[in-house]
Amino acid sequence: MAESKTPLLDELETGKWPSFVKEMKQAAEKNPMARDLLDQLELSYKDKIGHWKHGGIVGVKGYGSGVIGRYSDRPDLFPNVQAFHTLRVNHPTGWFYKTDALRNLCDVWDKHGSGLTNMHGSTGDAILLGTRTEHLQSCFDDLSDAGFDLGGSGSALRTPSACVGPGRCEWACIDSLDVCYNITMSYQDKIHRPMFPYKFKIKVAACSNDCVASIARSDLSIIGTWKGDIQIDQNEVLAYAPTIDIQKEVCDLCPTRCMEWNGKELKIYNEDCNRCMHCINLMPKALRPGKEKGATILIGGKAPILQGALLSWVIVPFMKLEPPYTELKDLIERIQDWWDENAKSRERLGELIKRLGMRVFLRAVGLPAVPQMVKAPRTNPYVFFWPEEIKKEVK
Amino acid sequence: MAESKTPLLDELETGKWPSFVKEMKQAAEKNPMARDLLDQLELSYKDKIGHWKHGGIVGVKGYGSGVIGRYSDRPDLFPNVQAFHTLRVNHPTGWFYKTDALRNLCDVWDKHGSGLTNMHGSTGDAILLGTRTEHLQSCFDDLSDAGFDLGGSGSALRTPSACVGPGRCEWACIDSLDVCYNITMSYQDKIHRPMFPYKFKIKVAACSNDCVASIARSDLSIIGTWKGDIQIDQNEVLAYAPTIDIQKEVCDLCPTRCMEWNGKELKIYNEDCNRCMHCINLMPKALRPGKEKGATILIGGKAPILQGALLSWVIVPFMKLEPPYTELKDLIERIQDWWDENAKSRERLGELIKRLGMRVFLRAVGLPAVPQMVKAPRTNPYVFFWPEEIKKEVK
Amino acid sequence: MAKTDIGPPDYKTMLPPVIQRNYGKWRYHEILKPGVLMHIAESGEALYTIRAGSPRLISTDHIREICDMADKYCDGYLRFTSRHNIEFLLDDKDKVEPLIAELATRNYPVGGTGHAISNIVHTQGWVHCHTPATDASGPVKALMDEIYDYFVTATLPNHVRIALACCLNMCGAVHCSDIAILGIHRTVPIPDNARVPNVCEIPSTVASCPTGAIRGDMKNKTVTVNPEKCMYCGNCYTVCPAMPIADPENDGISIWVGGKVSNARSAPKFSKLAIPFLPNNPPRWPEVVDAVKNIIEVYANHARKHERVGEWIERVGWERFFTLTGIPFTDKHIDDFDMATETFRTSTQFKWG
Amino acid sequence: MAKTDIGPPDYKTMLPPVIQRNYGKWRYHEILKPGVLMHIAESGEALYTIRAGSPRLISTDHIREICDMADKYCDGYLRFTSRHNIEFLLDDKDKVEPLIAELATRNYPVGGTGHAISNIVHTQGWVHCHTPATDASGPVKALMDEIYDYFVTATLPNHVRIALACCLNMCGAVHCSDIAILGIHRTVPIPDNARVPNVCEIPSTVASCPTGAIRGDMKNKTVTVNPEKCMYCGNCYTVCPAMPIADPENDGISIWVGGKVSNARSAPKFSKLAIPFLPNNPPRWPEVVDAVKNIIEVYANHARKHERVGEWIERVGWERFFTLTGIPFTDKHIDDFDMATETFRTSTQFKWG
Ligand code: SRM
Ligand code: SRM
Ligand code: SRM
Ligand code: SRM
Ligand code: SF4
Ligand code: SF4
Ligand code: SF4
Ligand code: SF4
Ligand code: SF4
Ligand code: SF4
Ligand code: SF4
Ligand code: SF4
Repeated sequence: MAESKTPLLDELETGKWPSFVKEMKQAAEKNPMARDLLDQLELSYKDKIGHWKHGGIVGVKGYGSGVIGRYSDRPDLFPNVQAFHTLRVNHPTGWFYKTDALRNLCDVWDKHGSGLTNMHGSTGDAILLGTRTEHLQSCFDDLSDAGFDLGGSGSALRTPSACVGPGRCEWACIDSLDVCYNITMSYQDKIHRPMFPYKFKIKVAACSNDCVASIARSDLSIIGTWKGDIQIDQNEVLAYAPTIDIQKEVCDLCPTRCMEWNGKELKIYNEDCNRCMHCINLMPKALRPGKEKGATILIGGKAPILQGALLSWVIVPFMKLEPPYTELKDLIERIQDWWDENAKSRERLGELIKRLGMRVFLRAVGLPAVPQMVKAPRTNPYVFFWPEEIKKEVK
Repeated sequence: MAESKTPLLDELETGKWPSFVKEMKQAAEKNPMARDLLDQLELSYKDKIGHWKHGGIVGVKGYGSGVIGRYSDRPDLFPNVQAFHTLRVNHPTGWFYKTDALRNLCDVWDKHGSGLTNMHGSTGDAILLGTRTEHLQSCFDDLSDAGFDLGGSGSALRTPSACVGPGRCEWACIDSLDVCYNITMSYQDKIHRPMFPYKFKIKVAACSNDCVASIARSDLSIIGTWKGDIQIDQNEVLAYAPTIDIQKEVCDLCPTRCMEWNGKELKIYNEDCNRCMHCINLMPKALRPGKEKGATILIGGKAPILQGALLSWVIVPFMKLEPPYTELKDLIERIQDWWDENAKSRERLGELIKRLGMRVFLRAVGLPAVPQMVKAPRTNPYVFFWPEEIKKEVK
Repeated sequence: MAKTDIGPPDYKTMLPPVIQRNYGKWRYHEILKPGVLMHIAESGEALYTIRAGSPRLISTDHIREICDMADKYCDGYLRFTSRHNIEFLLDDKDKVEPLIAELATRNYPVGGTGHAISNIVHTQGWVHCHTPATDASGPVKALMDEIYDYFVTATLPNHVRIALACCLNMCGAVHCSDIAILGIHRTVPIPDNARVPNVCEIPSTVASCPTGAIRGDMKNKTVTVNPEKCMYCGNCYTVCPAMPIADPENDGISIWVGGKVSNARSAPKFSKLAIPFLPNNPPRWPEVVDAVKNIIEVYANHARKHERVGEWIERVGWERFFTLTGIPFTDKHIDDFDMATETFRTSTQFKWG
Repeated sequence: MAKTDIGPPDYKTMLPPVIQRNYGKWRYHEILKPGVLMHIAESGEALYTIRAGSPRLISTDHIREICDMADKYCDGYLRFTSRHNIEFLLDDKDKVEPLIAELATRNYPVGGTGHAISNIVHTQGWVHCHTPATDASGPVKALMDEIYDYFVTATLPNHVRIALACCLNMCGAVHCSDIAILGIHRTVPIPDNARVPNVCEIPSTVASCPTGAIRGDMKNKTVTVNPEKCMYCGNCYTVCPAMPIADPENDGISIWVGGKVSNARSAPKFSKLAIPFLPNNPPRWPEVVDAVKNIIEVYANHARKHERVGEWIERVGWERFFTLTGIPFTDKHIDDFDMATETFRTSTQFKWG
């Protein structure tokens, strides 16, 4: 047997966890792009450095986004990945697939690209990993015929994503899938034709467990919640008692300590509950969210570049969410308009608000200040007053 | 009876709380400066505005600090307060007085000033409230003869102050009075001759109850603490049980929840205790600080101007404090030297560290980084490495 | 010429003999009743402290009156506290009640210990400073008159520390008080272009502004203020006297709550904005007095034993605080200075009110 | 020409019939065993989910293999999770075990549910990106091989979410993970003065630097970097390709801990720095794998049931975390970016270690 060209990567074929190297080798068997990708990666493992150049601008007709350009810095050694662009394909909301749809996707990709994918990218797209410039348009055409479209990239609305929500989860307070799909369909233009100051991400979680990490990873987070009392089935509470130490595991870990358990009955002081989900998580048969359901809207979340990471901030404590989601979409548009008008290039929404002040933002988009927006009021005395609050100057 | 010249202030002579207006009137009876002060204050009450001009630079021979210059903006109406400067007199540490000393102070002040004082100013000085420029030197001379000296003002070390500590308090972990007095005497020059970038305040509290608010109000806070186990007298614990609900009032309020009470014995998991003082405060007969005593040193506290208020930060978790306090004073001097060399004009120590980074400060003053310095490690990935930590650049 | 740098009198010479004998050897204390502390030393000796309220701004005659009483009951020893109360120090138990009786005849309030409201730390105000946005002694007197009972009793959940500062310099160090009363300006300083060139240094004036609202106008040797960026802190006026900021109609008082200094139970914390603005209404500042009283009453009725104001609010939530006190929440409560984002709610955990 | 803006396929057409029938009407769920969820609808119908691990970087043939199984056992329905696992969706209980058996023969790990370690969210690394300081798929594979048992069981105090991002852009959004693995550069980018004038816009390059380390050099139409101010974030390189920052000897990995996203019990929190630097040591990054395993083991041994990593650390204190893990604390752990002072300890409340 010939000596392996990829001795370092070969070591990652062993071990119990599924191996991406096996995947690459599988693809490499029939695809020269995949073969060169594997070999270039081996070189990176040897050199401890990436071998890609800064991406150039490539794309498909009519779109400004959806493709990430990429070129090898060693085309001499790896000519098949000289150009190796990825396509971001918008996933069906909730990442649900029928196998026929998936197979179609695979066929298109074997025809046009490396045969390698990421299922999925961390924004949520199905990532088709690498093809030549000249394949981009035809690949897109075939994707479109197969019923797929590209996701966002660049200074655009990025592919929104949602937790599985009502598709499978008993805790869904909103229809995360429908909201996400509705937004996705309503804003196709914003996804495909970058016209914002920078990227804009939306994620929808149907309860505050936030299984789609929306609070950390989106400029606009929509998270399901409820008003009113947690619904209790006392018999089911009792049924959990043999397996769960209700006092210790439930009551003592309730962040607001608003629960009392006497061995027979569970009492919740609902006015103190902050709807953290913990008790419900532990006893799904016994406890259910309150009956009046809606969403908390938060904005500003993002990764650390430029000014440090931000978690999203509450701007609407409670909004009913029912199709056609007019109130939500009006708000999104007011927010994006204001951001668009005021942001510098490459300034995310959260950074803009940080720069101009929540006060200015709230007034601009017409939202009232409420205490739910803050952990605590300001500590510094650097308070601005609006001109109309001041008596005509007399000094 | 003639109509009062001070109808507004007169209203503050009534009511149960002792009246400063009565005090002013009492002084006004024999002192024209006090009389004009009263009348000018009445005008302020009428106009809702102060009537003092920005202070000028006045002082006594050889000193740059200790006097706050002040001039009326209506010398036409109130000629006796045309110039009305206050002297800041360094209080005996702990604000202890023998009456003879106090009487001497009063005599000097009746001779030279308005006869009005603040006992004390919020930095801790005995404030002699207002005299004419020409009285300053003679007043100082008489004060000096009476055994008093001026406190700090301007860009100087300010009058250090201390809680009553071992003078009366069973919880004193350090000799706050002696430390404070020692510092005061050692640094007379720094107090009287402003040569810093800005003010520098030191306050000493002998335990973490911090009865002198050092953590909020001083650039350098010295706060007593201990190592080792809280000393428990179980009989005295039992004796408190009828009057204090030990479970609820003590154990449940312990911030680290490191206490257990079974109705008979109190158990403290001392390795988890953060020495907050709460349990000791509630049961002084039963609980006492551990035996190994010392101080935590914190720096940077200040009011909001310029960049927002700061509470002091831990820089030395534990330092033994025994006369002549060499380790402490060496540290203070290293800190002040570094500040002096690096600060802009009017930049407090905390602001300088904020600007240059704790990392740079620690290295400059030779302190090791320890986890006690932070609530939590950094969340942003903007980490600097020192040149010696980097392999010779190879790119 | 007088001696310089002699420093303050040695405190050791000011300590009553009972303290000298038991210095650093105290065993425990009890609060015998409001304003009366008993400290027992390891030796068994007792020190009695009678704490009396003071307006802080006092005349020499008043000090002499205090001295008279200290001579009569305390062998001439007394002290002041870090909150400006007077403490009479006795070792003779039999003199405690007579002293209290004499203090009563002279209208000295005795109290301020334990779960009480002690003296209000405060500042100069219109009495002696050049930057105040309100008076200090006046609002303090008006308020203490109304909450006097909380000084002479100890009925609150924990002690309540109130402080007042007449401008943002915060000489009263109000920033960590249970309840803080802070004088604020609300209009932009107006540079006096005639005087600026003579009395001010342009670069330091520009640098004095926390929000970068001041620009140098080198041609005219003066400065200009951007009214959009100015939040009326007055720091430019401290640095440059030719930029007056006081404005009788718009100056006033803001109220802050929930700060603390001690490390007991919870860590020290800053006070947070409760009421952005109340008017200056001398001589008794009724709006301010009412607002503070309301906060105290709501705290007294809702906090648990030993909870400081800030600890209570953090347990029930700021949403609840605004509901319970009836104080309106406004956009001014939301921080917009440099670390504002740290105060924004980054969680779906909140209460409805 | 192909249709544009058709959007993704309608998810409703992808839902298995049992979901269509019970959409939004689920009553409760149980984890039958690691990797196997049973959701019961109000109608009484059951949905079974078998969760299988995936390397995420997969070939079309692999996808077809998954489809084959989904066709065989699930009527052709499956989904992927937000952490890139594969979920087979069944309504026929009898097919659950056969599917699991087939997955086993094909070496698909089944697990990742409940108090387990699920898949590692990660990024492109050397496979496809231009700014990585490390690889993504390699360290993930190396680590998952070693902590495999935590995927296929559920024995931890709570679930542990691990994420990896190969540069500070943090596409893996690692900033709120129980354990975050983050590629970092450690040397200053070197502007290629020949290329900068052609490929970079000077003002946006200058603006790209979070710490203001970059100055425009207008004369030479290039930029200079102040090495004292640069903390190697690489953002300038993102904006200006002529400022390469990668450095094989000094690039590597930092480890962050204690973040979370859910609002359960405690609010979402950022991960905090645990280990500032570990070397890139392909193909198996042993230092990184060991460091992460150590943290997991210490957590597993010390945390209480239901405590996430960050909740455990906050209860015992960061002092204790460093003691227990044996990780050295350095000046790099102390924040020195713009809101650093918020992280400094402003209290005497701390533990000795
Ligand atoms: C493919 C993907 C990583 C992956 O392997 O999954 C990715 C890859 C890149 N991201 Fe990302 N980001 C991806 C999700 C994210 C996320 C996670 C998320 O969306 O939930 C984040 C953090 C959340 C956020 O947006 O704040 C993220 C934060 C960034 C940033 C920093 C943005 C910021 O404001 O902090 C950059 C830098 C930039 O935009 O120039 C960036 C830039 C990039 C670029 C385009 C590199 C660049 O500088 O131009 C990468 C292209 C890699 C390549 O060659 O394919 N990527 N990026 C993810 C998108 C796949 C998808 O569409 O599903
Ligand atoms: C399938 C998935 C949603 C999706 O649309 O894809 C999902 C599904 C469920 N999550 Fe989740 N979560 C999923 C990602 C998340 C995430 C996001 C992430 O990991 O990036 C989070 C936030 C993580 C964080 O806080 O850092 C998340 C935090 C939770 C929690 C809160 C746990 C906690 O104590 O903090 C629960 C409640 C619980 O487990 O008791 C939960 C509970 C659940 C339940 C039990 C909900 C239900 O009744 O169906 C589901 C099965 C959980 C399980 O795996 O044991 N899910 N869940 C995601 C599976 C990812 C995976 O492959 O492992
Ligand atoms: C007299 C006193 C208030 C009082 O009535 O008790 C006082 C009065 C003044 N302070 Fe103060 N400060 C006084 C304690 C404080 C404190 C409290 C403390 O020391 O514990 C603080 C807050 C703590 C701190 O230093 O951060 C304080 C923070 C300021 C500041 C803001 C400094 C800062 O860096 O934030 C200024 C402004 C300045 O320095 O220009 C200031 C400035 C002033 C000036 C000198 C006005 C000025 O701008 O020049 C005031 C003179 C008033 C007058 O006419 O007499 N004063 N000042 C206190 C000193 C008496 C004494 O020596 O005992
Ligand atoms: C006399 C004085 C020290 C001095 O050197 O002057 C003092 C004396 C005592 N303090 Fe204090 N504290 C004094 C100012 C303070 C301050 C500073 C301040 O108010 O500006 C604080 C921090 C306030 C804060 O946290 O905002 C302070 C926080 C405490 C605490 C912590 C209370 C808490 O639960 O937060 C205790 C413990 C207690 O009361 O149980 C305490 C306890 C004590 C004890 C019981 C100590 C002892 O055993 O002697 C003393 C009698 C307390 C009482 O009044 O009930 N002392 N004490 C100060 C009296 C001021 C006054 O006239 O009212
Ligand atoms: S976020 Fe809530 S509703 Fe959505 S899948 Fe997770 S637990 Fe279910
Ligand atoms: S949801 Fe959270 S806060 Fe509400 S009762 Fe349950 S555990 Fe407590
Ligand atoms: S700080 Fe501590 S030692 Fe000093 S007086 Fe207060 S309680 Fe006593
Ligand atoms: S000092 Fe504080 S932390 Fe320590 S045991 Fe007592 S109450 Fe608990
Ligand atoms: S707070 Fe302001 S106005 Fe009041 S004394 Fe201090 S500097 Fe003067
Ligand atoms: S008042 Fe304050 S904010 Fe306004 S210009 Fe002056 S320094 Fe700047
Ligand atoms: S984290 Fe950085 S290196 Fe990794 S894919 Fe994202 S941009 Fe590229
Ligand atoms: S790497 Fe980051 S810190 Fe360094 S110069 Fe570039 S942008 Fe600035």
